[in-house]
Amino acid sequence: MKSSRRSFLKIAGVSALGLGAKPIIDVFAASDEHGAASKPQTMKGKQAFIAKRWGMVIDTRKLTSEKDLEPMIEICRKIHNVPEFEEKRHEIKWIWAEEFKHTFPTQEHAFLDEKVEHSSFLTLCNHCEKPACVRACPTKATFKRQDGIVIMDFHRCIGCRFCMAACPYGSRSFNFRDPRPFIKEINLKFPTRMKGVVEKCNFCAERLAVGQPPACVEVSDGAMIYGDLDNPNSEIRDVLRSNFTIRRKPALGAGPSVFYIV
Amino acid sequence: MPNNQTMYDKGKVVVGLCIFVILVTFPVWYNLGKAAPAPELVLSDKAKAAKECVEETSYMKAEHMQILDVWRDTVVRDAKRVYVNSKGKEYEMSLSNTCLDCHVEKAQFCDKCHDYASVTPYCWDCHIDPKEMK
Amino acid sequence: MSDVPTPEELLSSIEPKPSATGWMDTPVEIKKGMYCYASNPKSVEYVGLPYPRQWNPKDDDWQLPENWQEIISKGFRERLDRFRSVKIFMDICVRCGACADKCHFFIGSGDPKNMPVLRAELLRSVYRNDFTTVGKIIGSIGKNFKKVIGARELTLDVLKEWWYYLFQCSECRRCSVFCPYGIYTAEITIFGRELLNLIGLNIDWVATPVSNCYRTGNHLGIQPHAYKDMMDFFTDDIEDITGVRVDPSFNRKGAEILFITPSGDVFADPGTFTCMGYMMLFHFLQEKYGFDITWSTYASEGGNFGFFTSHETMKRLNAKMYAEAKRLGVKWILGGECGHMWRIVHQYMDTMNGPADFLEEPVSPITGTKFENAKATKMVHIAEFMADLIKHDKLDLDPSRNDHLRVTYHDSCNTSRVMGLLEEPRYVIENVCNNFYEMPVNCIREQTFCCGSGSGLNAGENMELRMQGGLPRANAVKYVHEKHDVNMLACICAIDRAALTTSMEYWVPEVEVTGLTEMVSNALILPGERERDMNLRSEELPGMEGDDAE
Amino acid sequence: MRLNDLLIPKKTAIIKKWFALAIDTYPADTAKFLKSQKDPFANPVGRTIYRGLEALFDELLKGMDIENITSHLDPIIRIRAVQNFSPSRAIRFIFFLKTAINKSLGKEIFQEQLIKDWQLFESKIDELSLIAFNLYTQCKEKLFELKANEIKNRTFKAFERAGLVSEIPAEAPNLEPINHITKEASDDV
Amino acid sequence: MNLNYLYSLIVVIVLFLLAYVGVALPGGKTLFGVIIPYLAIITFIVGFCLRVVGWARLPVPFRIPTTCGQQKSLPWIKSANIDNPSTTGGVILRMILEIVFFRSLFRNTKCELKEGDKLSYEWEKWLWMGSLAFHWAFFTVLVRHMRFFLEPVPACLQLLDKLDGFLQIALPGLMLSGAVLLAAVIFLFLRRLWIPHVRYISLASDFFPLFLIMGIAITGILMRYFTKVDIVGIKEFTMGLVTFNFHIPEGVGGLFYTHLFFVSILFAYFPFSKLMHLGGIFMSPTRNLTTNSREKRHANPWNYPVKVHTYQQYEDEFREKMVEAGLPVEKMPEPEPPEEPVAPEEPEDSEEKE
Repeated sequence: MKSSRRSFLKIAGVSALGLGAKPIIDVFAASDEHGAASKPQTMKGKQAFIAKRWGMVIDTRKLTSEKDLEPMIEICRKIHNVPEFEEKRHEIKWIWAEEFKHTFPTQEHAFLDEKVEHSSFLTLCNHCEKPACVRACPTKATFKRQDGIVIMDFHRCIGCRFCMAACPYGSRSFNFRDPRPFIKEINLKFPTRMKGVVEKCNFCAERLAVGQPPACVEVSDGAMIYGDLDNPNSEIRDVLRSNFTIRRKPALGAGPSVFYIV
Repeated sequence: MPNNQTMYDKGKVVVGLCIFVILVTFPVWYNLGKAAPAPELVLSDKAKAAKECVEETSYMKAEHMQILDVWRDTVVRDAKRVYVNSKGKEYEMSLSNTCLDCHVEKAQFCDKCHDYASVTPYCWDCHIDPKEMK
Repeated sequence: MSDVPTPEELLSSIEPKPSATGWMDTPVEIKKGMYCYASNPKSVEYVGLPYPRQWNPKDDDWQLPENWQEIISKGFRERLDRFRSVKIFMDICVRCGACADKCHFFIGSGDPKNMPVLRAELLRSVYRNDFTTVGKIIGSIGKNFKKVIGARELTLDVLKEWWYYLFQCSECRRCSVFCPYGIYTAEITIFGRELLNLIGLNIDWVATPVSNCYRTGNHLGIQPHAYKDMMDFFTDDIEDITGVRVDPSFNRKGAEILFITPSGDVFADPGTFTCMGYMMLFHFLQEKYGFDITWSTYASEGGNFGFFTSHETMKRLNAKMYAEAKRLGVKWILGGECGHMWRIVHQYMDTMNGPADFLEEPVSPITGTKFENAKATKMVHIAEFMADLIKHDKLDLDPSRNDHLRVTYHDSCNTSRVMGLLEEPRYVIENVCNNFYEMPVNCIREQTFCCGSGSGLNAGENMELRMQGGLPRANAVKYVHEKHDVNMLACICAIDRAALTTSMEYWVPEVEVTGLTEMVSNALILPGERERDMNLRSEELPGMEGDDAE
Repeated sequence: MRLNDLLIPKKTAIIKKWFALAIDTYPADTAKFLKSQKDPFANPVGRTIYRGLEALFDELLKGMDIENITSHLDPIIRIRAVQNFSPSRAIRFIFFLKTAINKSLGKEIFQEQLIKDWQLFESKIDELSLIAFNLYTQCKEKLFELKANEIKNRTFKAFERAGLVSEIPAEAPNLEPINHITKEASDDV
Repeated sequence: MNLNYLYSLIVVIVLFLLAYVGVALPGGKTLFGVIIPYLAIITFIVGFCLRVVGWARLPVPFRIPTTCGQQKSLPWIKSANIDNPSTTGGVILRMILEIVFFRSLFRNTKCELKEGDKLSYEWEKWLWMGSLAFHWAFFTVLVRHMRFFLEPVPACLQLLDKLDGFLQIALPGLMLSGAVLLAAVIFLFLRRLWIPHVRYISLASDFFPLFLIMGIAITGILMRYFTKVDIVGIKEFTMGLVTFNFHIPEGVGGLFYTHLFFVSILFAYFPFSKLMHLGGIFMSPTRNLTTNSREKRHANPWNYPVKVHTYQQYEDEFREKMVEAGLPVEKMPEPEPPEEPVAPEEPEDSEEKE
């Protein structure tokens, strides 16, 4: 009785402030009377990898054939429960192989090395500095984390697909069908998505949080380097210093965080 | 003078009232002969051993959805994955990996009450119940 | 500066500002020009209605019978037991206010007690007090609580308020169209007036026509020979205008059809021109198709002022129609242009004085059309009848004779909201004249505004009230007059013809009022007629006057 | 600086105020309805008054065309004449224009160089009230005339036409007799 | 100034305190949780039926429907089958539209003269929309609450929940109906307060149900979104009520009992108040009758004979004059007995005057 009366008074106060206020968080934040000694807290795991701006370099010289790309694509598919649809238009892409002319359309010209022209390039979300998708999203389901990762909150996605229209790299896919039956082997540790939701590469945020590198980097056998772009002493900055790299569609000004050594 | 015993449009009125009474008392007929006690939760051994969830049981009963909601927001949006409860104990904020670790039987634990109260949270649209996948 | 009173303050020293008290605390003030004179005791006595006496609404003492409260209370109870409508309308109003601004008397007067919901509340408050459990319980707790639940005792002041406002309702039922439960304020007014009738609180403009109709068959008390004289005069007039002599028959046994129209058409301008119209139409049909119709001096009143005082009186007056049809042995009855006559014919006559099994199902002898919608009552509206004739091309019409008219049409409350007679008169008008303009849509058809003088309120002494009530209608007429130069307002109701004439004269003097049949007969080419240079009003027809010279 | 230069920019405010004051002569519960309902057919009283006041104000600014003034004032007075106001109350709204201007312009109009203008304007308002007085009387007369004539129009006129009410004819009865009482009488003769 | 709303507000506040404090007293939970709800529902059902039966016992002496469209007459004129229904089917449609969509309120239009004299019509929709939102939301909320009274919960209710909560915002998921109900009831209240002529006609008994429903909505919303209650415990309790197997839940606070008490009061108050319009609208003789009054005779059970002025009496009074005017009569006047020269004298007099 006592506690319910107290909570009622609190509620009365909250409701007086306006029912539209973010009540859930407020209640949670103020839930001290539930017999707790101190306020519960949340924090990052101790082993978590932390960076100011995550970035990636893909050394295309080491990934010469389509076959070379497969392990990365496969591992991503596996750990993120990416479904495989037969129909091309239903395809869900997190990391995938792309032709040169699609990867670097501005670099294409008639006299291109044939080898280059016909080889495949590994493409994924660029985790842009100024992501167009984030601006397009009406519900803030897509947002840029403090560490530079452009990530999706699938709970919030309403499937409007504005982000897909906004993304210049085609890094986003929409679930036209319920994906679950099309996942070969489900990874129980990672959620699937549902019909009507957009998805994309999350830079393996869940792995970084527990001190593991992105899965594709792990299996790339050194062809992919990741690290903090903001840290001049990082490995990735070393690689960028010592190699000529290009980015996809730089003229758009989105500022991709994925670099290619060609 | 109108007779007080007569009822005009008797058929229609009686049918209408019958429908009304049946609708209003529908729950009584629907549940007739059925007792509908609250479901009893079956706790897994691990849960029993743990004695307490991430917070007090009474709090969890009323607020588990709030906790889960905060968890998912904190994990996804703030990249924080560790929950320190009011007693200072740490947990990974994960439905699949923390909650279901103890409450292994979703059907026995979650669904029972949810079904009883006719609540259909959409957690399971994406998150996976390991039991279900077998 | 501040010591000097403002103009508004000065004004309130001459006359206080309208009070801002709740309606229950605002006592009724019986104002001149807003009420009709009390009934002449002789009229009340003649028809055997209760408590005939000389009284004056302006007096404090209304000379009520000593046990008037008991009489009303008993009457109230009786009627609650007899009319489901009344009981339900007392019980279920939620006071949503949808009706409030629909009443022409409220719109025109600004008196909040003229809102239909409040008019009904005047009675409902007493109902709550005397006839509901809650009211009785609350009342026994304390008088002050009564007001909270909207209940009050029936005091003399309340009674006066009833009388004042129940005779400021023309029973047009426009409010009922907008009420989500169809609450029919007219029914409540009828009911309230019945109660007042029980203690002799009638108005003269109702009581005297009632007794006249009862005795002579028409509301003015014109005796049969004078009735015939009037008709003879019309015959002469028609001959003057058309060169054709019509020959109406009266009280003729064995005729196929009996014609009944309101007596206003026979005795009051401009209804008389409509009456001439009927005579010419029937003559035309008789000459061309052998149409066989008779008028009656006994049932010479279609209108029924009894309706404005009690159901019983209405029945007593209405009984003549079937009785006469039976006596003359006609097949069916044709009804003229009238509003409340048709309300009664449509909704009450068969129930009260039927079944009319001595009549036949009406069939037009000319076109063979069966009027199935009048199968039981056996009475056909002249607009339906004429529309059918025109559709079958049975009338020889020259609409150009009405070219000087720019016509708009006023739907009478009764024919529109009781019968739904909307298209027939329009069809007729469009076939007899070339310039027809509708008023704005929220003023016509089922949303039509009342003339402001219905239900026995078209007396002379309450002219201000009538003008207030007539304002919304006149305002719409004024709009079409200014926009389309409309100069003629057509209608199919005798009270409209009388009341709108006055109302137009005050509000829109450029517009005259006509009946439908008058327009038809102006356009109708009678066999053997001479070139017409005059209309039925003996006014020269513009454009036709030159014909003589040629 | 002329008075009109002050009045014209404030026109809408003055008219609104004037209208509000005029409408406040109705019961409070109705006044709001009259003010807010914009439908000219559902609210002829409010709309007519508003449009009338607007036009009158324009006329006062321009000059005093009696004919125009009358035509704008007439619809308002016509309504107020049947609304059970005392004559003073029915017409008093005209003077509310002074209050409305005072309230909208305040001290500005008491500037010395405007005094003449203002005096002139006030006398225009007085003039207006006199016209209103005429119109009001005419309306009342009309009402009485209607009352008096109605019975005659609706019954006696018809009877008279039919010759059922015998009045001494002005002309010699050389016309054909038009009703049968006289007809019979003449037959007898 | 109409202060009726204050009385109602005070009553509702008193009721609130009564329940809130009452449940803390010994036996209070049984009283507010079991006894009062039972009494309320019994009062509601019995009272409602008695009221309707009471109405049904009253005759409908005349057929007086309001016609809002063209009648059925000549075959080539299109009649308005719904607004002027001459058939039972039409009446049923009319009633459905009236009851489900408030067609009469919908009819409200107003027009405005724009730019000189251009007429434009506007649909006056606020009352219609407000009341429609209110009634539908209330109905939905009521149906949704069936999940507490049915076990297993039928799939259709789950579907309704899904539809109602389709926005999937807030947690627990926001139910639109609840929010709409509260918004609409507040609108209806403010409307009564703000529109002067509606305020003028409003009684305390108009405000009372509004406040009561507001109280129900607010306590419900508080419980669902803010204070949280043990839903399973409550369902056990409510299921106990419908299976007559009472079970007072532990740890359920005063708010729940207040909610329940408000609902009980509303149910119990229902049959004695204007809320009976729920039943009355079905019985309204201006809406539920066919308009074919001239086609089919409607019988009045208490139709009684009245005194009429018969043709015989009429002819007896006016016979001479009728004969003289050439009107046919049933019985020719007997030759005047010579000792009674009164009647024929009159014409002689007039002849002499001539």
